[in-house]
Amino acid sequence: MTLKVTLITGRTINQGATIENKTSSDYQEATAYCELNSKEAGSLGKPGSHVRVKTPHGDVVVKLKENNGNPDGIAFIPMGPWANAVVDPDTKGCGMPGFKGIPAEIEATGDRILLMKELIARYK
Amino acid sequence: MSNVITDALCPFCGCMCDDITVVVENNKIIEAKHACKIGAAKIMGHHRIKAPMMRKDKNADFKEVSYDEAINEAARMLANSKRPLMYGWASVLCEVHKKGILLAEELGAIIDNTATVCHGPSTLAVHEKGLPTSTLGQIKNRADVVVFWGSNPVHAHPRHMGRYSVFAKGFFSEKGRRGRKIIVVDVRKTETAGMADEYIQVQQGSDYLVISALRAILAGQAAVVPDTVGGVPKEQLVKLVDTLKAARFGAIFFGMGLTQSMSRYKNIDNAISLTTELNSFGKHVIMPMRGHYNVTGFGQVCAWETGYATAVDFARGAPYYNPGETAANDVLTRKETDAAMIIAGDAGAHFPANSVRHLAKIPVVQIDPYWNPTTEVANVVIPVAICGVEVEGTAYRMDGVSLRYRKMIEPTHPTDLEILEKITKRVIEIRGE
Amino acid sequence: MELLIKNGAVFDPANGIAGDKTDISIKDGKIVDKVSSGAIVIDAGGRLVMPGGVDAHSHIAGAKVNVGRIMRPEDTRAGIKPRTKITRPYTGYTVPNVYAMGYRYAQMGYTTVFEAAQAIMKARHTHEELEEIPIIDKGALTLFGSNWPTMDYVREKNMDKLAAYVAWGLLASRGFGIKVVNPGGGEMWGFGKNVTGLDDVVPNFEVTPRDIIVSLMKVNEMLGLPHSVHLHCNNLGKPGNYKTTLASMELAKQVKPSKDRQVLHVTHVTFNCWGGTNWGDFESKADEIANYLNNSENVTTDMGQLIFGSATTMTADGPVQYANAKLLHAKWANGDVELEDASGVVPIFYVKQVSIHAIMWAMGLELALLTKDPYKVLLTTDHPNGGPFVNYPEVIALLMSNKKRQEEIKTLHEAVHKRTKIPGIERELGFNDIAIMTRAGSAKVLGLLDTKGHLGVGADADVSIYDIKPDQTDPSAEHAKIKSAFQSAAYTIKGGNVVVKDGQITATPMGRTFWVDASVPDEQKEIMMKDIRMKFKNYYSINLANYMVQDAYLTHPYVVRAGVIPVEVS
Amino acid sequence: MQTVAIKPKNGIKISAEAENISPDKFAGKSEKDIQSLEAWMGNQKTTLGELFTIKAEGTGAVADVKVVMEGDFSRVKRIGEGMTAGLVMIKGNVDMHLGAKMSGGKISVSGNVDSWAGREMKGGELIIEGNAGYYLGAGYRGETCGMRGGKITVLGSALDFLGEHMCGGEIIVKGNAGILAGLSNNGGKIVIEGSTSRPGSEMAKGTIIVGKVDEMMPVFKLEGTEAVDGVSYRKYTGDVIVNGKGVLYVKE
Repeated sequence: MTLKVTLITGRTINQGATIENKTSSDYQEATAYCELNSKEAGSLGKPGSHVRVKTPHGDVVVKLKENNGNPDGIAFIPMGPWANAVVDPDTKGCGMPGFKGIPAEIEATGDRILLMKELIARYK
Repeated sequence: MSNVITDALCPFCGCMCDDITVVVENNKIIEAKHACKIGAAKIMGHHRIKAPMMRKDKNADFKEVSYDEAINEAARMLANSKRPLMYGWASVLCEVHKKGILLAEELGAIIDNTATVCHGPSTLAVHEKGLPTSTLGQIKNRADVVVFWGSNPVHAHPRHMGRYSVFAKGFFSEKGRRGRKIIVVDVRKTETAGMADEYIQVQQGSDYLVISALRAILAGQAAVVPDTVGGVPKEQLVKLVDTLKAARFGAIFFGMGLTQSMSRYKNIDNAISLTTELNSFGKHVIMPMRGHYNVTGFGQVCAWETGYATAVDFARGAPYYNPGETAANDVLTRKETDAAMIIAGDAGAHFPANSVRHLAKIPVVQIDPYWNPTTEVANVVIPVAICGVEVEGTAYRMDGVSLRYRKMIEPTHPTDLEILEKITKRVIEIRGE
Repeated sequence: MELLIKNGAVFDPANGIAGDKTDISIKDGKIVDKVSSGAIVIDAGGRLVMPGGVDAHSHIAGAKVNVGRIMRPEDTRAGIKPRTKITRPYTGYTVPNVYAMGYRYAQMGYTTVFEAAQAIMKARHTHEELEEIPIIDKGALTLFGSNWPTMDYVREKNMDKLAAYVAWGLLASRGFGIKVVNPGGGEMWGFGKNVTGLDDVVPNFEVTPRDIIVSLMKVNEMLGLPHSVHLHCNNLGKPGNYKTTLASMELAKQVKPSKDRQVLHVTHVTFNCWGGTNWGDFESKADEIANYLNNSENVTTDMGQLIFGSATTMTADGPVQYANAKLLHAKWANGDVELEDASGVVPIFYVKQVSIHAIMWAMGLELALLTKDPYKVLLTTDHPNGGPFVNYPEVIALLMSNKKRQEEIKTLHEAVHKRTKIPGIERELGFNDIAIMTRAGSAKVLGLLDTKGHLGVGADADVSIYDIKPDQTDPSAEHAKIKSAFQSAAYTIKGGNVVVKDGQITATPMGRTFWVDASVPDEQKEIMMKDIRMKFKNYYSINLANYMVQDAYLTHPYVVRAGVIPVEVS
Repeated sequence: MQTVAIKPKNGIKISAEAENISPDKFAGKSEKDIQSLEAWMGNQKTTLGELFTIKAEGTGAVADVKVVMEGDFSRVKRIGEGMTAGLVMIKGNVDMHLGAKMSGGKISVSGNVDSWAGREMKGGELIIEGNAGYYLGAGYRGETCGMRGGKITVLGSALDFLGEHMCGGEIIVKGNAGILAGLSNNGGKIVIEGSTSRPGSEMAKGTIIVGKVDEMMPVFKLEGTEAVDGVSYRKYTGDVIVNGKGVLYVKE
């Protein structure tokens, strides 16, 4: 099934603690995931399973996580290269791309999560 | 040999905690007392890029080269550029910013800092409405109502609440947390929201409407406000206005929840007006929760040197400023940039894929201590010492208070300052040829 | 290097020279008796020669100036000039960048400028900017009027501790003197309140503005500081405030000066010589202030002249800025500093046809023209509050030409006739008066007359030459020529270097930063520091170890020594 | 009468700044003089002649100058900046700041224009047959006034912040507009025939007429219905926060 959500991206403490160590698996662990509340996450799979997040600007595979602070229809990915694979590049006349409030679709996938290097290699 | 440095400053976030005790043994930091998880991770350090590296083909592996070789190539790439971009500057000291701006002038470059994807919109709002604010100590000593709007200090500024805003005790606030009402406004219930006295959940993207509704209620015009605004019931808004009006000293801290959502800087513009209007009742201040420790410092240096806080275009020899036109992602999205220097900021990780795709197509120089996604799209990589740990100098806290960082250990790499000076010298030579 | 300026019509009031053809010899950055035949000769050709200009009150650096820049990109774009081989880019009009700040002062023949207010906690920022202002010598006055230690010691009537705190605060901020802004009001603004007069009691600290002003004047003289207390009066920006100003000036009688200068400098009088009770009956009482000055010897002032057009108001007087922003519906920046003071920044546009603005325009001029002794009224615009400093030549021309004033008055709101005395004032100042108001007087008020503001042997070789032949010019009639000559010096010589020629920057040497190192007995300091340590432990948001401005921020310091001396207090 | 025909020479990738493309700058100048007028491309100083093929015929006062541009100008900024009279006709798309600060004359564009078209416009007319970007007829950062006079017509749609800080003049959009149209309107007239969202925030004076509002600002007082040119509109006044006297009409 495909879940339609509004995607936001942002800081977390683990993202911060690994930010100067972006080649590490800790960084991937800290940033390559998508949070939904347990009800919505449950409709896609078990926590830890993989999901594909698709927006008009790209798609990315990340790990599914539960966070019941999220209301229905809100998905959260920590800021970083995985999140930025799908954010809105339009700076809206003021220099700031759309890192929050992006309409997105999420579905379960068997695909693996790309390593940071592989993710960036897609842009070359 | 062991050495203890007290009152050291943490070079991670805009809190710039200045009470860190660092224990050094044989030029290695073995302990960072009082630091939070994020700060300690930065201070304690980890894998560094060992030596300068270069490659022509971005799909090829890097080859280690000498600093002189890397500097020459960096200078050549930048000097040949018609539309160079110099981006980053968040995790270096003000002394480096000055050298960067001078090089931008020499090159006719655009210089922009990480605020462009962080609190850049806050600056745009300041152009519109000013900024009623104060130093953090005012809040610690006086605040009885504190609002976190679209900001999550538990994660992003872990010691903010303890040192300045929530638990801190002061002259007029001897009860600390017990004497303060904490309100969190956000689109999801964050850990910070979990600690608040009141949590107000706003529908994503509706902050602007909610702030306007609060202002209307404050102006005695509650009658025009609909029953629900941005997902918030009117009663809750009226109650919030009552709480704010009754405050002796109120403080609003805002974060990316406002700067990055729909309406962008207009959310902050509106929140600043709300703060100004609240000053008819009690004392109220508002402050952006600045991310990197010295992102504020770049804005300060850039403002006193160029008149503009960031996103300055030197193409025509005189500063020109217009985010939406001259900010990093504007020129990358338009594919105008034909060479880039990324320094002390990670465009590869923190810019939208669309911008990184363009960086992957043009010559890129990276100056940074660490291997990160920008390295993956770079042609020349110049590793440097870590400012604030291995290099002393100035930074500006989120409230604009400047402090001097101590050197904790001896650097193993040249400093950003030295590298920029050498690139500048070389650029002048090339241009003169 | 040696330099000889020949055939100048020299105005050097401190040395009694008023237009005489006098040669000026310069060696190693100083004025000397004579130079060798190898000296470079500048032939002034009968043109006007003065000591380099000295500005005792201008907002050129620090937190609030930068807030002004950040909130006003529309101002930054107003003064753009691209970089050249010698100069960095100029930007801004009311809030220029650091480079334009130095270049434009030098281009007007000014060589020394003092920033009028810095909070200790933000002094590092002030010095970062001062370090980047090219050419001119500079310094900064430090705010003491609402600091918690100040108020504690005033309440305790402990002048020894207060003196120790001031001395330490000057060291911490590398400041030059005591600035007092709306004393007590800065603390009260912490909760959005203000004092309304000299005798209001500041809650929790139980002191009055009167106590604060008098105590700081006492310790200023105890410490023998070069400058006096520099006061921005209470009630600034409120109709009727001239009474508060006069009452504050009265306080100067309670303290005897330790040096040959005033004990109180009351600044930017344009903003505090206001009569009336509201905006409807608003009128000028500059004549009352001038009258007071004519009958007293221990108070000096500066004009804070209003200039029509764009200005940016910036002051540590937080409450007045909030009131301004509300009145003008303008953007408002506020920047309170914990335990120390307040501040605010608000843009304004002064309009000739607005009665209040027209009356304010008259106030500065009335003050300067009705006060007999030009040593008592310095020429300032309280840059950029009354208007940017680049308009000093306009002010000079207005002071020297009644014709120009009358022409201007015709274009102003009619209130200028009824609510000011300016239309009937015929006095026209001469070059000597101007040299006092912009050089000798400023240097004397600052306590720097040994090296600044004159051209006698031993003075710093700061000289300006203007393209006017005083004996062939009638400033009254040729006011446009006067203005244009003062806008663009034929030569500015700073520390013996030619930095401006024909109005263009020719060199950008780094100037020095003046600060005062005042000593107090160690035991006195140690007792005071116990209190300070408590303040940091409990109230400041930073540690004491990170508070004081380090040497790194003054690469070209000039230290003036002072210290506790016996002082007679009546 | 003086006619100047301009075509781009090569594909321009890095934006050129060509504020010298203006009847005021061309009037009375020879073809050669026009070709040698300054232009910039990135940090390179160049001339109009280097960037464009320019043919000029005749001579005349500013009001008699007709500039005819054909081709892709989507990377050419500041065309017609500050012009006071004359005519600029563009067949193609243009970049940012078209007709900024213009006080007279007329510019017409057959294609799309990027952001800040008609920025701080004081008079004259701007006709855009395609779409407009952000900040149409708005101000510069920090200024209190955007457009003060003149008329802008967009046959297509416009993006966010249309007419921000407008102090006078008129903007007509036949299609839709982005969010916050007429923000801080202080006396201008804005007509959006299609839809917009959050119009009229902080509006103190002026009029905004819209076909459809996706999201209303919670700061307007409904005054009833009123017919404008025979069409029935809901009439609102506000923004109540600033005690605004602005009028917002929304089609029923």
